Amino acid sequence: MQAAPMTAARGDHPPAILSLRGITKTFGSHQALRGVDLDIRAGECIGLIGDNAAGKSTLSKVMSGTYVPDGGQILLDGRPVRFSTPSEARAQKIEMVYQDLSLCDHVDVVGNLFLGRELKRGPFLDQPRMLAEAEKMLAALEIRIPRLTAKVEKLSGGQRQAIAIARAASFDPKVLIMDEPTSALAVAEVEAVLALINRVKARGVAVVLVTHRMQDLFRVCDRIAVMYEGTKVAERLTPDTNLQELVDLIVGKGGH
Amino acid sequence: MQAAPMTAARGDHPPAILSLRGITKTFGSHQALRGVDLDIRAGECIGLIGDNAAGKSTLSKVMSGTYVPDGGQILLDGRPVRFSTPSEARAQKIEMVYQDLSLCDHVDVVGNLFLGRELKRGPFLDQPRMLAEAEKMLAALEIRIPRLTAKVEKLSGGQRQAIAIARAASFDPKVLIMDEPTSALAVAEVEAVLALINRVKARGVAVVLVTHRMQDLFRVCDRIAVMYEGTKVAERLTPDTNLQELVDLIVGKGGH
Amino acid sequence: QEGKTFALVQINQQALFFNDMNRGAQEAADAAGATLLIFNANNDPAAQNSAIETYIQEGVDGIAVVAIDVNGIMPAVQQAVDAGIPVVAIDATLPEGPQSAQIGVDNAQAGADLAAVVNESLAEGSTLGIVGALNSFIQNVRKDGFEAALDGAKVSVAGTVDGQNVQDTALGAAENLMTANPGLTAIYATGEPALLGAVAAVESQGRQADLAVYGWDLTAQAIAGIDAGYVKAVIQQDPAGMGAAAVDALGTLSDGGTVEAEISVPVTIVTSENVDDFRAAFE
Amino acid sequence: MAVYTERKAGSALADFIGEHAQVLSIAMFFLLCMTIFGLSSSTFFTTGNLLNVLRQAAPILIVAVAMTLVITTAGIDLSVGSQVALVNAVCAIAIAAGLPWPVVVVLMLALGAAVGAAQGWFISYQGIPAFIVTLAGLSILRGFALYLTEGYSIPITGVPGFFWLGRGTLAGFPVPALIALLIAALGFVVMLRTQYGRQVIAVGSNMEAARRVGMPAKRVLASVYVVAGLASAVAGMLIAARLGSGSSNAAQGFELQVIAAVVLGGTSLMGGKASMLGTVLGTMTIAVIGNGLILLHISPFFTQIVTGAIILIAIWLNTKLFDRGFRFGRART
Amino acid sequence: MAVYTERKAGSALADFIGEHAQVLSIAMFFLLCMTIFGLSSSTFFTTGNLLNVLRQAAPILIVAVAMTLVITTAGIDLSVGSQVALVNAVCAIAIAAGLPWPVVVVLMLALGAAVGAAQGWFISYQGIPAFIVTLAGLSILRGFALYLTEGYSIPITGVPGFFWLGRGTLAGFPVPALIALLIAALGFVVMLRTQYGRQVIAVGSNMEAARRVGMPAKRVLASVYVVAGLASAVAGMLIAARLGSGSSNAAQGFELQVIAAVVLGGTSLMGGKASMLGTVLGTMTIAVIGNGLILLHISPFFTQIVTGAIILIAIWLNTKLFDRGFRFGRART
Ligand SMILES: Nc1ncnc2c1ncn2[C@@H]1O[C@H](COP(=O)(O)OP(=O)(O)OP(=O)(O)O)[C@@H](O)[C@H]1O
Ligand SMILES: Nc1ncnc2c1ncn2[C@@H]1O[C@H](COP(=O)(O)OP(=O)(O)OP(=O)(O)O)[C@@H](O)[C@H]1O
Ligand SMILES: [Mg+2]
Ligand SMILES: [Mg+2]
Repeated sequence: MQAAPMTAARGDHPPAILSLRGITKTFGSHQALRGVDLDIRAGECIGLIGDNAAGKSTLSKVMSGTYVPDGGQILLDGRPVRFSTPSEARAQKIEMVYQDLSLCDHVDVVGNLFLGRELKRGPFLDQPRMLAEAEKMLAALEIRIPRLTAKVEKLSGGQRQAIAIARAASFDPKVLIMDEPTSALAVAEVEAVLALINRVKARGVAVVLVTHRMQDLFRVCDRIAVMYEGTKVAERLTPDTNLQELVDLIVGKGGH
Repeated sequence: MQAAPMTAARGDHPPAILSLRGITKTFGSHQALRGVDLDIRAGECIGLIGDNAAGKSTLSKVMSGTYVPDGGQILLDGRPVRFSTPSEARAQKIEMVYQDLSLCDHVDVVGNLFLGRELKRGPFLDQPRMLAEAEKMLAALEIRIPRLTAKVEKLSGGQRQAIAIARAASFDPKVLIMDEPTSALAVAEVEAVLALINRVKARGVAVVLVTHRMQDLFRVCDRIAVMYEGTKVAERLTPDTNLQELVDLIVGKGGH
Repeated sequence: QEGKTFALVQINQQALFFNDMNRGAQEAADAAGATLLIFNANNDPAAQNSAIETYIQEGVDGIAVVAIDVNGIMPAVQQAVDAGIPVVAIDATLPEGPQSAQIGVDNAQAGADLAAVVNESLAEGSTLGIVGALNSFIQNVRKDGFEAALDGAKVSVAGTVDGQNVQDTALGAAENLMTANPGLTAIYATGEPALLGAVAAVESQGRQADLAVYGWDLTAQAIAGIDAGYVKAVIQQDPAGMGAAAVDALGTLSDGGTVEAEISVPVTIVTSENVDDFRAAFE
Repeated sequence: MAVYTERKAGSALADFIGEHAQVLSIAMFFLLCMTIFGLSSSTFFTTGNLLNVLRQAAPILIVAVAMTLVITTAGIDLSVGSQVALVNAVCAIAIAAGLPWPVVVVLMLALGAAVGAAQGWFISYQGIPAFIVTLAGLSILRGFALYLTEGYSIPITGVPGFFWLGRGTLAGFPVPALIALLIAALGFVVMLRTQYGRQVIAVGSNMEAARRVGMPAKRVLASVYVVAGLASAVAGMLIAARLGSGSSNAAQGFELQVIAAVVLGGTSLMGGKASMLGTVLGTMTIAVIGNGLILLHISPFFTQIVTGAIILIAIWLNTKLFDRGFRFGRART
Repeated sequence: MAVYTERKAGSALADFIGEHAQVLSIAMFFLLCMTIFGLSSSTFFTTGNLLNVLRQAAPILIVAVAMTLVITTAGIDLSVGSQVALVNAVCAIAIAAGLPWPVVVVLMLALGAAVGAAQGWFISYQGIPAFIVTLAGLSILRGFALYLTEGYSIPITGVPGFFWLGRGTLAGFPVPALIALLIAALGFVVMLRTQYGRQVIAVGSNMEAARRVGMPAKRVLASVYVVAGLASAVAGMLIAARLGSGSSNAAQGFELQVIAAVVLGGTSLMGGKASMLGTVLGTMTIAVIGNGLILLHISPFFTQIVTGAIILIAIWLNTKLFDRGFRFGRART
């Protein structure tokens, strides 16, 4: 089950596309992030793991511009940037699959796939072309959706998740952030997503994968960062670590 | 990783608590269930697996009274019953963890745990007692929630899921239906849920576990039912099957 | 009256009638060197009582009220009088009570007077439709007084529609009244918005030739209708006169004097003959 | 290498302020209004005037308490003004017909409950949006009142016991205000301390979840309209007792005042979030503004503008003062 | 042993009916009303009467089209009636002041847009609930109209071009009705076929998701109130042109009629679900009912009751006829 990831050779660091430095974020009186550093490199997949409520989702949302951090710096290709809305991050080709999926329930499958990036002919929406493209987008994920003009509110949990993944992956991202993208997917679909990650990595995309499925990490990730209570407590190259060490790191038994 | 489930010996069937016979359910023009038979036995955990949109959630909701099936019969201890609301099923001690969690975002953690079963002193809510009990309920799941009077809308995905599980498991159910209960949980919490399942099984509770995490099945389930496009295509005793067979059954390569 | 403060509790300010009354009262107060406070209840009866109670606390020297609910205003009137503040009523006729004077028009009588004009001018077998405002007590009195005095043998009432004291609602209602009764020969409008609506309906349906319009309260449009010939007669009240009379009465009362219990401010029935006297006010 | 540290526990004060931000800010705004009016008018702080304000606010407060329940279920009741008018008219007719007033009181409560139950049935069991049902109710019920009174006002005479309800005092305190405060206190306890209150919140927060945990969700949803009907009946009778008459014209625009008071108090129109204390403060703020503007001798042409603007400003401050409220307000700085 | 079969493909007709159930049922109800009125009154189907209904419905229809956008974003605009009154009054004042009427038309459109933009700013950028902002707007804007006109109704004279807009005909068809239908057609296309329409639906369905996919969510949310302001301006001018006067009294209760029409047409108050065709049918149903009841010589004391009851019944049928609508309606049989 443990296929070798298409990993960059050890020590051979491509430059970081996106760097986080000392990111902090507080909700009310609760410190969700307490100063996190992280580098995301082109053609590399970094796994982000940690206990529940460790702050993984919050960190991913900071990267995608959904949250504006309270403190710290974000560097894009070495230049400091400040995303005040997700659309600014999206303009830099940073795409994200949200843990809550962020679909519009009342819009149909095609519409959700092209949400915010509708194809147009003149002033009008180009429905036939979007429909045709949508089929291609979903084909890669092995998901079966009988009718692409059905509203997504009627779909099953896994189908909805597949749509969110297809949406983020299809528009040629430079950074692809996936927050527990496979949590509701069946076995074959999970395989398809892992294959997709390996494919986009090969194209030079930087991937951030938040997941609780440890076995998946070893199949696609090059590095793994472990979060604990709002801080990053460890970072490992995949070949240098093993399942047990990661589990220990997550629950706080990993200090040397 | 593959601990032996506390399984009833093969062939030794305890009587079914809940039996489904020929259940059908259609949404609009879409056949979600096309005649499903299933037996759920005391002290046994049955795994329900299948591709996305196979109808697992729909079937579980039929068992818990959330959906009224269009056709077919439900037998409780051999007597036909008809649940027209979830409260009727709950009165029969059938509890469910929903895939969408079904929490009230604006109510605090304690309130959600006791939702529909508030403890009272005279005409008033007994807040202190509920708070004390709530801590016990959550302790079993190893989940860290700093403040039990915080609104659940502010919690992370895994914390929310843990609350839903604690709510269903804590009121002495006879049948416990769990629809992908571990999808958002971290490793330690998953272990805790699996341990919980084995504990309640030992107490004679019938458990239905819907999951996409194949490895979990072998640790808690006694039997595994496979769904495909709204039908049950196979049922296996856990000792008689293996991962590969199940995966094949799910994707439709399992026909003899 | 120098330095005195009087309050005028008004129904609303959406009709010229009330605003003219306010203006007349204001001018009278200015002339007397008194302060006038005006409260607009926006059609809510309880708000009128609240305002009077507040003015009692403030210790004003006199209160004039145009009641929405003639019975419902009485407790507040009683309170004011108990507190030694004289009260006069304008327009809407209050029941027997401690108020010092009733100023205004006898709406039922004026309605009947107009009905007499209608009886005279319409031919045998005419049908008449009414554009009313059923939520207005005063206008209901005008309608009932009119209907009672109408010569039933000569003129039949085809129906009443509710313009709700809003001119565009009245317009739609009047149009519908006209299409519902193709043989309609006359319209009676019980107030300013109703008359405006009726006039506009006649204009937009081009029925100037075969419809006669009667109503209350002049406006520029109504005068144009009189000039055009299809508006036959309009009751014009003197709201400014009412307001002034009220302030004068309050002045006298607060000085310890007495006034007539009924202070009548006459109405004029405006027709093409005397319309010129009123033209200037609506230029 | 890995350094494990735990998060600091959140400050209890910050949590408290965060959770009660709306109530705190409307309380501050209320005090601000009081101060301004008190400074600008010598009459404002007289006992007579303050008791007046309380008496005048009573009907709004009573209905606002019930409306808080309705809005907490993510519903709305636009028909309360018409319900008040109907009860007001019917009550006067019944007393004029010679029925003893205590009987009339009971009958009116029954009428209010019945009207509320009918609306609740359509909303809850038939699944028609509350906005529409009560909009139709607004038209139908005032239509009935109009029909019964034929547009005239009906005097009530010779029932001192009944009048006492609307005008009397108890130990120097106006009776209607006492009734209103009693009802508000009851509402506060029900909302925060009873199972029914919890059910109302749950239904408003996630109706399907409430149903799934076995709550009688539809019954609860219908019940809040019955409560609104009862409250409207009480308010209608208090107004009748105060004015000594019944009329279909009563309580014009009442529903909007009530809803404004509730929302001003911090109850969310999206449901699930109630604040009874906020409702009381919101109502009193609106009542004080109405009273204060009269005392300040604002031109009547301006009162509508000023009242609207003050409400808008108050709510604006609500959202700014403690930086809450908007759906993704937190996401921005 | 395991037998694999695929599900049958869903019936396209059933899917179509399921998705357009509301429009179909309001269409049926509309035809039903037409039939009943046609049978009971010989006047109803006369050309004169039908054109009448169309002309009267025009202002409501125009604003209802805009309101459909607003409600689709899960918002509401209670101030449209006051906006109409303000434009109505200002327009008459401007023409009376001697401005050429085409200039006035442009100015009024700008006024409507500005008012809408102000409200949209509070709602979208300040995060105050639409209900409250527009409730304040309702009070403030009518207050302004009142202040400007001082209660006078201001006559408009000598602008035949302007009057033509409200009273004229084109090829026998009333001009206001033509304008309204044009706007409705535009609304239909915008909603279903343009990116803006898609953005409006997305914002109403899940505002945070719309923001996350990079849509200018706040701008879109604010824009629908600008559209409502523009539509109100057009309606206000049509009413002025028809009445030949402007007054602060215009369009009382207009907002509730408009909202009723939109909801009757199947647009959901929860947002995300729009039906322009339904809005047209809903508006025409309400207009036809108003006209028909007068033709049937129903006592005016009953019209409010009957109108409310018919609307309630129509919506009730909507939810029953094709078994849709309620949040967990599908869950029950
Ligand atoms: N309320 C509904 N309305 C319409 N269709 C529905 C509804 N609920 C489920 N469906 C359809 O029924 C089918 C089965 O859905 P279900 O949620 O039971 O799948 P599932 O097996 O739980 O899938 P997953 O593993 O993705 O959760 C899907 O095709 C879905 O689109
Ligand atoms: N919008 C918010 N308001 C208040 N608190 C929040 C908010 N979002 C997150 N938090 C808090 O921040 C902490 C981190 O949450 P986050 O969602 O980032 O966790 P996570 O690592 O993604 O967990 P999970 O694995 O369960 O998804 C949690 O304690 C949560 O309660
Ligand atoms: Mg997370
Ligand atoms: Mg499922």
